[in-house]
Amino acid sequence: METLVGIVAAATALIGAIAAVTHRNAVVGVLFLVLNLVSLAVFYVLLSAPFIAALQVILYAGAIMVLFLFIIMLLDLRREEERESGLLQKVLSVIGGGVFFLLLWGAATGGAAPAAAELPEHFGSVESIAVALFTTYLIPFETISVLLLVAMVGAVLLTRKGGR
Amino acid sequence: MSLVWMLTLSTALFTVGVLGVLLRRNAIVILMAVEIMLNAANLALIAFSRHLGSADGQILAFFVMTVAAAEAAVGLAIVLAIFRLRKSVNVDSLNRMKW
Amino acid sequence: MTFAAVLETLIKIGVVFFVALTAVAYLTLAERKISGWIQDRIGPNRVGPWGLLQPLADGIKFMMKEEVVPSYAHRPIYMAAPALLLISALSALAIIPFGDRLSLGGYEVRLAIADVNIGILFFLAMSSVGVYGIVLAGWSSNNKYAMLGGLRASAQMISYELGLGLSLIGVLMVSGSLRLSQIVEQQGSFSSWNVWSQPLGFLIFMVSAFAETNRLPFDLAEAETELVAGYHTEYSAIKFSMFYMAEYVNMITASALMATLFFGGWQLPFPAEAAGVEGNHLALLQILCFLIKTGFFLFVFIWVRWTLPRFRYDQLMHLGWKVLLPLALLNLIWVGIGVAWGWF
Amino acid sequence: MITVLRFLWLIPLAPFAGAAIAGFSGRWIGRRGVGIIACGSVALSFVLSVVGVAALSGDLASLDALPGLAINLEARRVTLEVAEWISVGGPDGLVVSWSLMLDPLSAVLILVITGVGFLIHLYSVGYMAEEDRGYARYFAFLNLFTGMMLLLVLGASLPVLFVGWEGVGLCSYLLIGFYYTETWCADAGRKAFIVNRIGDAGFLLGALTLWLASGSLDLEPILDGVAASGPLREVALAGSLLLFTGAVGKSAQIPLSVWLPDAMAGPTPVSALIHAATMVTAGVYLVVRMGAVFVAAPLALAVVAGIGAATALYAATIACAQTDIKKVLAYSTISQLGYMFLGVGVGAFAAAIFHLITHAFFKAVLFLGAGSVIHALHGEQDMGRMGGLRDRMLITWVCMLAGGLALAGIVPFAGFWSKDAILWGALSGGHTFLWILGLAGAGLTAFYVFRLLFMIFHGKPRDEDLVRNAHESPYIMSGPLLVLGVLSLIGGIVGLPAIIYGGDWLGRWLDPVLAHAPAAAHEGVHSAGAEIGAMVLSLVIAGAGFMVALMAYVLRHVWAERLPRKLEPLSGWARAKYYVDEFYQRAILGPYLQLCHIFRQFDERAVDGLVNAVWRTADGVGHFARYLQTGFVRNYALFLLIGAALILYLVLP
Repeated sequence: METLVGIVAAATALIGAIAAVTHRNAVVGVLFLVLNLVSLAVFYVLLSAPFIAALQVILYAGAIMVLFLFIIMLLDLRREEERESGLLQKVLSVIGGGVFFLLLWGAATGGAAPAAAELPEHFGSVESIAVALFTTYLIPFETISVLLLVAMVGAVLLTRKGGR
Repeated sequence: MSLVWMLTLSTALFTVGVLGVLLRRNAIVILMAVEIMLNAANLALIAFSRHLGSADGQILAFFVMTVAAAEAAVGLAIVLAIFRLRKSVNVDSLNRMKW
Repeated sequence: MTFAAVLETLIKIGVVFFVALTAVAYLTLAERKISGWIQDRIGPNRVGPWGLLQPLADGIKFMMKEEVVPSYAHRPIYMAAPALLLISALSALAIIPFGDRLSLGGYEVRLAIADVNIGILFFLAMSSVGVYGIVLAGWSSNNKYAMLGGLRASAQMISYELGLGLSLIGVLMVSGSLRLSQIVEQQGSFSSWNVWSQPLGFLIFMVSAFAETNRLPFDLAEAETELVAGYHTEYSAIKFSMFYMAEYVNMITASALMATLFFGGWQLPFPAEAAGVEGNHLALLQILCFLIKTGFFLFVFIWVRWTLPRFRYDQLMHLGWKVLLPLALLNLIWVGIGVAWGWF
Repeated sequence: MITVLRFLWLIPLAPFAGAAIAGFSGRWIGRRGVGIIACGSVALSFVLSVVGVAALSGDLASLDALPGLAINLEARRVTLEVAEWISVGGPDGLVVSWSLMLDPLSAVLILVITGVGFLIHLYSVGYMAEEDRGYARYFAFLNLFTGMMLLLVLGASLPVLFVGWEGVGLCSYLLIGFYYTETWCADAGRKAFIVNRIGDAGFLLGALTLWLASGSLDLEPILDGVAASGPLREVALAGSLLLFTGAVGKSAQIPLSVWLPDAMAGPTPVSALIHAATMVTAGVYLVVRMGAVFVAAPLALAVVAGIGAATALYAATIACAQTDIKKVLAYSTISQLGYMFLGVGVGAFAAAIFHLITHAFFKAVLFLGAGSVIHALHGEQDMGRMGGLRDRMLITWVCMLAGGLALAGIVPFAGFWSKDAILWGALSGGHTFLWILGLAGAGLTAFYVFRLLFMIFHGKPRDEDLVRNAHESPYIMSGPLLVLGVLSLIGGIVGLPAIIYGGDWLGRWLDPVLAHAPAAAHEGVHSAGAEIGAMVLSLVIAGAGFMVALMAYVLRHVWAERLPRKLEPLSGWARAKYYVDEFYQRAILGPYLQLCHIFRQFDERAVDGLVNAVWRTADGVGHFARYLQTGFVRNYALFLLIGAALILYLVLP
């Protein structure tokens, strides 16, 4: 059952990603990306990370992608015709991408993976993550909050109309 | 659902993202491709986390998501500013910063 | 997962959906009746006794109407949007525990479709996915009223999700769990209902819930007088009814959550021993109790709708960001102090 | 009463606080507030000083139990450690504290500084009243100066002393350049600062020399240690001469005297306080304070005496030829400081301090009187245009007359006793030649001071328009003048010599501090008759100076008209200040500028050439490399990808 779900999720994730970057209509692209994100969330549940999965849906699908959608709608890019890329760029990109995939895949799967470890109790639960977040990773966590603040101020400043 | 399969999927998604950045001209789509790459990395992190039985990977994924949110906010704000200036989000129209 | 577990879940889904959708149908009637009562008129009274068959008639009418798709609409998205909205609304119902457990011939049934350990996060996730339905409906209609309505609605929902989430954290701090059944159990006695310890949190949650469901006084998205009907201007027939169903399902979810998070859920307001019932009788009593609480909040929803005027959009945003958000933080500090000192 | 000494730190703190308040909030508390704060803080400091000195003169033995206080009964010295400052190298390393020391010497000086300082603050309120800008700034600097001077005098270790030393230098710079919009004022400030820095370098080196030898920067171990034979005694000559360099700079002695006349660019009360009464005497204070070190090196004492006597005479001759009222007083100050150094050099420490005190009184009154005149004449400083002001400015005239008589050394004014004590010290110490120089200087002093008075107050106005509207200054200015005038008259009472049945209170008060002063030399003259004779002689010489001035400027005797012409080229040189500034300009600044020019050439040709070569190379390379920069983001991304793939390939096992 889980394998079946995994295969379906993998397929949708891949299809969603490919469609997201290739579809001419950016809105549809965003929707496919959401599909991809939600399938990845399914993966996270399967990989005992329900908290991250919920975050994936709330944060990524619920906030970031809506922001994308907003911007696309705001700019009304539906009719934007996209000219073709240069041929050299295209060929080199595809070749480079292919080589890169092979190399990365080789790097990721080539070495002998360590044996799968036993999962501790409450693995991936909100409590365990929260404890690690507020002890071991406290400083990165606080830094991230500063980063978010800076990004927010930056975004507000960048998008302010007129007077600067 | 072995680690190898997860990493394969992650690599594939990452490559899709890379190709998206390389081949598309729409700045928003490029940002979306970047998000795909980040997600591919997240998938790898979570797969490893599960495989090694350590929560660190999940926490890193959490951080990646937060950074992605910040990146999207600023990135889209930049796209918006560019659009106001150029009436276009085509990144190839932004080639003024050369010699 | 055993076959029995799958079957049990499927049955629970069926029952909940049946009850929820029926409730939706009769909520429309209730809304019209109550509004009639508030406005000192009669309300629907022609179909069936006291208009009781009116929802049925409405349903049939919706199904028989002609489907109109605007010619410049983005067809696939136009079709998918209401479904997306309704699906996310209905999914959110899955985590609500409507009773403790029922014993059916020795087989224990937990009275919630999915009592997952990230229950509240699931609710938030579903409500954020719901935004898509509205945005896409507005966008794909290719109509400026619809578009504006969609943008308004989504901005509103995103804004109020913050206040909603923050007011929830107070509850989570007290219960120490995201699992709804645990939150309910923690409010075992009448005096330990969360509403007593954090009335401010409840108020914020309620106001935010009103905004989340796009109900008056926050129905800016479909403000008839200025936007015709907002994001569903172009929709007709069954797709139009799906929007309405989603709205009412969201109301049910929100009411049920208010009851669950702040008013002890299915817990009786007095010790069960006092009632002198146990076993399945007790379970049924608890379900009844839950339904009464939820029903009360549904009534409040309708009551408010017909009582308060609509906000202006800037007022709405002001309320969300500059009033509710700081208040929610205040509530958080209050709860934090309370938890640290061991008051609740 | 005696526990008051624990609050010694309040004495310098009060003016510091005043400076902070006046400086930072002068805009809000208004001119009146600034005046009250500034005068009040110094007055407070004065009262505290009086109480502190009274406590010091009491029974010190009971103080031992108090924390932070160290008592040296023998030297009547109370040391208070306020806070730790520097602590390096563990317990055996260098430890410097903010510690203050009150002993009879510093007691005398804090009384003078705060007393005269307060009077001058009060006077300034009137003098600066018409100043539009910088009123609060002026008083903040003045207060800061007072605090720094007190720190200098009270400092119980060389670094603390040095902080005060530099602090007064800074305030001097700030106040000389008070009218900083005038280029020449700003230049004068810089000149003062730079010349002082030359001396300060000597001070620092001297302090470090003493530290190397003694292992401590505190005054007490150095002064006690130098008496015994040891490393400290061996460096005594070098250390004392280096310290003396600092004193020469601060007290404007030859060869670093050039800054003081220029320093008159500041407001006149500043000249009175800083450049006459207090700061410039810091050099004398330093030498007296470190007297034990100087005594350990007789050659150093001889150098001090020689430079002092030379400066006294040299500056007096210049003063005779100046026409600017403040310039005359400035050279007079240099000359009188020379007398003080002469006194120190011949071992008459108490006499030097005595002269320091009386000089503070009469020079302050002369400067303030001059300020009053300048104020009345709306900024005119040229004596050549004055005259006949006596009737219009009676109080000023009387006060300046008292100050002038004191300066000229006419009995019984304060200056007579103190100058005579110094001259007697020289004679009795066997330094007959120096004594003759001093006597000659005394005659010149009498001449120029009466020349000054006559030119301002007597005869007919040389510039009617200027003098017509002159009027007496307000009471807030004439009040301090009167007080200081009275002090000039009776100030000598503290040090009346035993020979005329005086108490020599000052000498006895200072005795514990000056125990190390050398005994009178054998070959000197010691008889009481000789002392009386020397007094009479100096009085006669002063009288002669007075007569010359009287004939030249009041009676207008014929030969007096011819005298300057007969003395050419000496008088011309004196008028031109012996071309010292010009000499420095040519002999030091010229070669220095030449050297700078050479370095500049090196910088422009060699260093810049190298830098230019770098950018030219980079520019040339970039000219070709820029074709790689297409301006298309996705090209860059492609390069990035290729690079990443390469790295992956390289790191793959």
